[in-house]
Amino acid sequence: DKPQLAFVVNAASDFWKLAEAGVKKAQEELPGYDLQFRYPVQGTAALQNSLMDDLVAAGTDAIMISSADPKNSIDAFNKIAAQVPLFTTDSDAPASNRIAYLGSSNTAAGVQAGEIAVKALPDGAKCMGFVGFLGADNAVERIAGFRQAVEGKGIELVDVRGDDVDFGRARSNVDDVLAANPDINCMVGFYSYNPPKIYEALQAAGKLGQITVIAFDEDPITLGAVREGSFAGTVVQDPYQWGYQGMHLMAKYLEGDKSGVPADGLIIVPTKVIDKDNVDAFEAELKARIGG
Amino acid sequence: MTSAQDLPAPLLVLDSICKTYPGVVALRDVTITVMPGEVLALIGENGAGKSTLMKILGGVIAPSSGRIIIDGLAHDRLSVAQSQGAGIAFVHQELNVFDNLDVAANIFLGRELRSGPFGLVDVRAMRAAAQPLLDRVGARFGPATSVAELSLAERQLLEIAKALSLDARVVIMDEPSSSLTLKETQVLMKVIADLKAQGIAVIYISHRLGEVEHCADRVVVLRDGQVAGGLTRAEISHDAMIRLMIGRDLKALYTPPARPLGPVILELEGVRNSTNPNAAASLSVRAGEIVGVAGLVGAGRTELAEAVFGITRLRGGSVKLDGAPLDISSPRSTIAAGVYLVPEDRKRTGLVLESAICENISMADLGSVSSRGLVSEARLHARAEAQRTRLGIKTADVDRKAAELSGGNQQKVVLGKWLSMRPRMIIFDEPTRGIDVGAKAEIYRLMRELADAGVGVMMISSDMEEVIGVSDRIVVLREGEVAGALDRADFSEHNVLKLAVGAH
Amino acid sequence: MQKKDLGLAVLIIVVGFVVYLRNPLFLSPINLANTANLIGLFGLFAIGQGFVIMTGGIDLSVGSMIALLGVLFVELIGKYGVPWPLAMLIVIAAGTVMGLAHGLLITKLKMQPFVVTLCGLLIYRGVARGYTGEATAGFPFGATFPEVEWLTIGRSFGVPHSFIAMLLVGVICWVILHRSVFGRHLYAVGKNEDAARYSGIRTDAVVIAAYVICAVLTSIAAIYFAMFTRSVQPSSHGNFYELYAIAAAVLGGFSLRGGEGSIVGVMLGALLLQELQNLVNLLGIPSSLNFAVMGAVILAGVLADQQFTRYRERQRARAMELRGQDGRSAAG
Amino acid sequence: MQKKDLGLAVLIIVVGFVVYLRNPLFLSPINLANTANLIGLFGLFAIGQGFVIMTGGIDLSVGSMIALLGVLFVELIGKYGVPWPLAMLIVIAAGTVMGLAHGLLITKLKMQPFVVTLCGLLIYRGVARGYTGEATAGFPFGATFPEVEWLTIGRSFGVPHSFIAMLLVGVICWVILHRSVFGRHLYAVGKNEDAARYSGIRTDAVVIAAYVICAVLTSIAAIYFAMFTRSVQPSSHGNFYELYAIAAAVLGGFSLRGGEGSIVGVMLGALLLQELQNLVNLLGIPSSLNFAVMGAVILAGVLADQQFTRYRERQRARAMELRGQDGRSAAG
Ligand SMILES: Nc1ncnc2c1ncn2[C@@H]1O[C@H](COP(=O)(O)OP(=O)(O)OP(=O)(O)O)[C@@H](O)[C@H]1O
Ligand SMILES: Nc1ncnc2c1ncn2[C@@H]1O[C@H](COP(=O)(O)OP(=O)(O)OP(=O)(O)O)[C@@H](O)[C@H]1O
Ligand SMILES: [Mg+2]
Ligand SMILES: [Mg+2]
Repeated sequence: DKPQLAFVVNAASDFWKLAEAGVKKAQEELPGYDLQFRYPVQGTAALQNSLMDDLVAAGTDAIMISSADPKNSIDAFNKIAAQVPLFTTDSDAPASNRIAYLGSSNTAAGVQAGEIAVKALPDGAKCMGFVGFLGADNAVERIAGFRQAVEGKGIELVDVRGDDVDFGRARSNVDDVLAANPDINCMVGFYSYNPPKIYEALQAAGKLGQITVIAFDEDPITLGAVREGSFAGTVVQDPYQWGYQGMHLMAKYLEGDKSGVPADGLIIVPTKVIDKDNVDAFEAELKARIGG
Repeated sequence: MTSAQDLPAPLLVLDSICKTYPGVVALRDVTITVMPGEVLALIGENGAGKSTLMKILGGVIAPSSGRIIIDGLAHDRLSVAQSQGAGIAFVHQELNVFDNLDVAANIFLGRELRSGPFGLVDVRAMRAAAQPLLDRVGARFGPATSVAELSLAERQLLEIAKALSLDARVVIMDEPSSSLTLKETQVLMKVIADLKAQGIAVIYISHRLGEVEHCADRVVVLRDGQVAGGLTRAEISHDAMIRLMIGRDLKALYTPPARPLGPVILELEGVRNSTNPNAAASLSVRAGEIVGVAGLVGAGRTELAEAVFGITRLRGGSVKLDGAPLDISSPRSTIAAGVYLVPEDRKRTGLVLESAICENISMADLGSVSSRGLVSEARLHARAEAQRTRLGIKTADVDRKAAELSGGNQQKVVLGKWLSMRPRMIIFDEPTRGIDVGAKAEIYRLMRELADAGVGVMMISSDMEEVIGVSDRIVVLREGEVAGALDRADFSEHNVLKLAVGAH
Repeated sequence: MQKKDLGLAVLIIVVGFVVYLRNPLFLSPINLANTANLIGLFGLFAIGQGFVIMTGGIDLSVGSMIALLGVLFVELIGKYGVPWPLAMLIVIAAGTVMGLAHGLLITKLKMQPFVVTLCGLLIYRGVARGYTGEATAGFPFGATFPEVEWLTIGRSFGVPHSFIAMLLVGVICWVILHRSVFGRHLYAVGKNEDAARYSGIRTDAVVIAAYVICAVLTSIAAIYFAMFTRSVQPSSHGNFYELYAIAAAVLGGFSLRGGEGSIVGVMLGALLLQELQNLVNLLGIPSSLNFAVMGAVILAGVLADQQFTRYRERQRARAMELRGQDGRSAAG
Repeated sequence: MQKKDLGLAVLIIVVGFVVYLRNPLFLSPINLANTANLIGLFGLFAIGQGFVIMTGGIDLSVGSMIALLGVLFVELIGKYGVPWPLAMLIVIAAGTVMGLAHGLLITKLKMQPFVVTLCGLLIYRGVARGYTGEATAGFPFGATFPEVEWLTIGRSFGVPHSFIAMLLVGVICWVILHRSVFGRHLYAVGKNEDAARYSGIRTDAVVIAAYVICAVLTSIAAIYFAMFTRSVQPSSHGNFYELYAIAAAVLGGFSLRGGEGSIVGVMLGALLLQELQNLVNLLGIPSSLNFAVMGAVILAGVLADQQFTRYRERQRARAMELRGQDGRSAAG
């Protein structure tokens, strides 16, 4: 049997479709391996950890995981790491026995978003944030990064509204803020689906362009809005590379080639700011990857 | 089959009907003919199969074999719609009324009057059409009344009114009078006579043989799922019917007390209830006597019994047992004191129908068949078997569900529950509702035995024959008040009724 | 309007007034319109749920149906370019089939409604997730469907069309439930199915019809939701919506034992739930407390309503008593 | 073991055998131990749910209780350094209070169980989220609690202690439900509450006890879950677990109308659900289809069981009929 490599993500989301494309690409180049891309039934650490248990039991040889709750999954990670090589992606658990982390820094991404805001709002502003899970690590880090970057620049992130990844609520949260807080002149969408909901709500209220929007990730609506000039910009990670490089990394590691793992165990794939100037090039690249 | 050529063609024939349930053969080769315009009484002991046979005719259940011939057309089975379509109306033994709808909606359920372009329900027309039907059965409630507010007897009147509303050629009445008092029963007799006069046939099932004697043209007797015989108008008599039903003669109902009256056991002083909050009832029951409680429908007898038993709150007055105040805060406390109630509605409050017979018998006293909180199956069964033998409960075994028993046998299970404990005072609310004569006599004998053993016995009954035949003293309630009491010497239907109706 | 509905209406007004005092923007046209839109969306399938609850059943599958049918609708018009009227027909037909399946399994195979629709909840969501491979089904940027959008997210005189749709559906359903023969039969079946059968009612047909009505209204709601969110994430879209629908019905006076409830009630129930959601955002209460506020108000509301009903009954009894005494003294 | 349970056991074995054929690792000790652990965790509160369903009620709040009590436990021992036995007592006491509250609202204030526990679902989760401010409650790095860990996630001879705990609880509950006076009263109340009251059973006390038992078992499960995940994310921890519990009970032969069911049944139900989850992962079926597989198997299982029972009854009836005819011909 071929060795099996698994990529386990934290929840179902379009974002991971890109990583899946990267994994597919890697599969073409790694015919000697059987690559799997797994979604958990729900986005909880408990389910992810038992999914990993089952994968190991079913004979998987190496796992790369984006944990929903890495800080508190150290023991579960160590249990897995004792049996097969374990890598983290998206969010790290440096205290565990994982081999390496491959991904971007959410704090850095937050800072980049803050910088977009500073550039677009030289006169200061009152911002409202929107996110799926307020308590999730990536949300906490992005929010912190954003706050750090706008500190002392007259820009204030007044509040962040959570919606539990319910798109209906994501939309009505924006509607309600538009109704209840007329002083808000800047909005930040922290999860990939938040900016499109902001876009739709602003469009319905006829306020496109009046409120500065800073986005995360590369939803087609987000990119469209950036191109149109309705959004100031978006910060994108590169999940395609996580999937692509991650699989190669694990395959090499299993073959005994450990050169891909740096001393500090951190392989950072930098996040990029996409604005009106580079959006077309970026979108073309995306299309090529998913199409291919 | 039928010999007479000169008779008109039969309206319907139930031909060689068989019906088996898991564990029971309910009907075996039963053949019955019904002529237009006749009143056919169907009688038999509990569990003889009367209701089952009628349910087959009403399309509610399918026979295992046999044919139903209507107007010369044979069917293997009927649906409810077919049955109604053939002009068969059915007053069910179990009340099938809907307490979330009003009276008129109940009467016309399934055959609503419509109006308007969309065929919507015409509430006004239905209420108007319902009123004469209610008048015919002597109901004192209007068509717009919510059924939730009706008493059991009133619901029975409603069921009869509903059957009248069908344009029927045959009306089946399965114990229509079981909750009715004399006055309503008289109205019912008149209704039957009217139907007959219009050429409508009536199949009348009752355990009140007086009624049967009064109204039937012909009697068919079922015993153990088979036809035991028939009686023509001329042959109908109490004794003849009883002989066919149970295969022997029956002694007189009344047995005098075997001992002189003892001290007062239960004493009610100015008891007030919420339905008639201004009326206070006072009465007492002494050791050795059977106190009958009579009254019209809705006189407040059930309410009184339930209040004494701790089900509903009293609004005033006091209840004493053996001279000491009785704790009536809950059934649990009254049961602990030895005061038991055999409730009026055994399906709802008397039995857990889905539980086994043996479970039901020990339901109120599991403590005594268990040790350290764990139930002993052996003792549970022994206790049930003892009651089954003592009361003659007809069942294959005591592990069967109570739901599978006939009405009379169900009532015996309720009695078995209390008799297996230590009664000090038992209140029987309509104890023989829907029970055959054989079982009735048994129950009367049991009541007398209890009274003779010094247990207080109070019997609420709407069956005049029973009240007069069994009691040592009759207390009549009217609108929650004691209208008067009669001693044995003054017993007569006339006197009871006079008190019940009020001397206006 | 029944008395029970009146109590709910009072609660809604009281809550609304309190919110208004703390933030007058609550009654601003824009906020009212936003909330009305959501009331419309949720009201649509809550009414459907009402029919099922009336039979003494329950439909747990509505959230998953909204996800699956939402995916279907978005894919049909967005990806396959099916004309929108046809797409709507297909979605509603698919919903009808599901409702029919529920009804048949429950009546003909005598399965418990809870079990059947729990399986529906699992299967429909599973299919939606499997079909899309966990990807979000959405329209490309800039895609517009003027007619569908007018129908679903459009507004006339500031009133969202989803709200109008709910009112229309509400009126039709009111007539069906409270004035038609079918409605009577539904009440009867919900109260006592056996007895209804003895009365010659085709109880199975009535129950099946209730599930079909619920499914049809849910599929309409699915279209509205899909157009509102403009994209459907199959793993989270519509999660827990069955609980909203049931809560709306129960708040609106439906009994889960069947045979009780009114259309006005369930619409008011849906209204109250959305008012509560809106309140959290308007008063700037942390979103994390959203659930707690909603739970507390439902509990308090149902409790208050019940206590009030009891109090009124006691008052009535006392009044009767007094009248009785008068009557007596006059007679004496 | 009742006949109904036997059918379920057969289904479990058949499914297991099929999975084993496709992937022999299914029966590897490590996989069995992992699955047994999950069965233990879910079984614990599914048994509790069984008691509530027996009364004809339902407890929708268990998932949220597991989240709230999990947060409480983690904070108590992790943050406040409360000794673990005391922390467990506090958690179980808190659970008892919740169960008592449910029971009292349902019996004394006559509220519907669905409503009360739906509010519980909302409120408990809301409180958990509000209290933590949406942050995950977890232990500091390197914190160990050897005794608690041994009790909860430890193994003896390869058997997870959570599984052993469930078996123990199962045995105790079996005695309570099937052998004790309280158990009989529970069945009676579930089948006909009025008749039970007329027999002097303190029906209110019985119902309250059922909700308390459910809440206590759920709080024990909450501790096990918290130690298993070692952290509690208040917005998602325990989501939908009430549906698992109810599904396990229903699969195990409980009727939501009350008065029917067995402890062995609900444990087998919990087992089957976990077997299905495991199967999806082991056979490499896309996780997105997990729900669909689970739904399909529950549906098929319940259906097959029902059809089989009916078939057997018909056989019995036929046998009787034949005997009846024999009797007749002999007599004739
Ligand atoms: N659903 C059922 N399942 C099993 N047995 C049944 C069922 N219904 C009736 N039986 C049995 O069929 C027999 C006939 O019952 P039926 O109700 O017809 O008697 P009945 O003559 O109407 O008695 P009663 O005067 O007590 O009403 C009884 O032995 C009864 O136990
Ligand atoms: N559920 C109920 N709701 C409202 N009123 C009721 C209810 N049950 C009974 N009543 C009313 O209470 C009064 C007393 O009824 P109760 O049942 O005690 O009378 P009863 O003498 O036992 O007569 P019967 O049992 O023959 O109807 C009647 O007026 C009746 O209409
Ligand atoms: Mg009968
Ligand atoms: Mg009475």
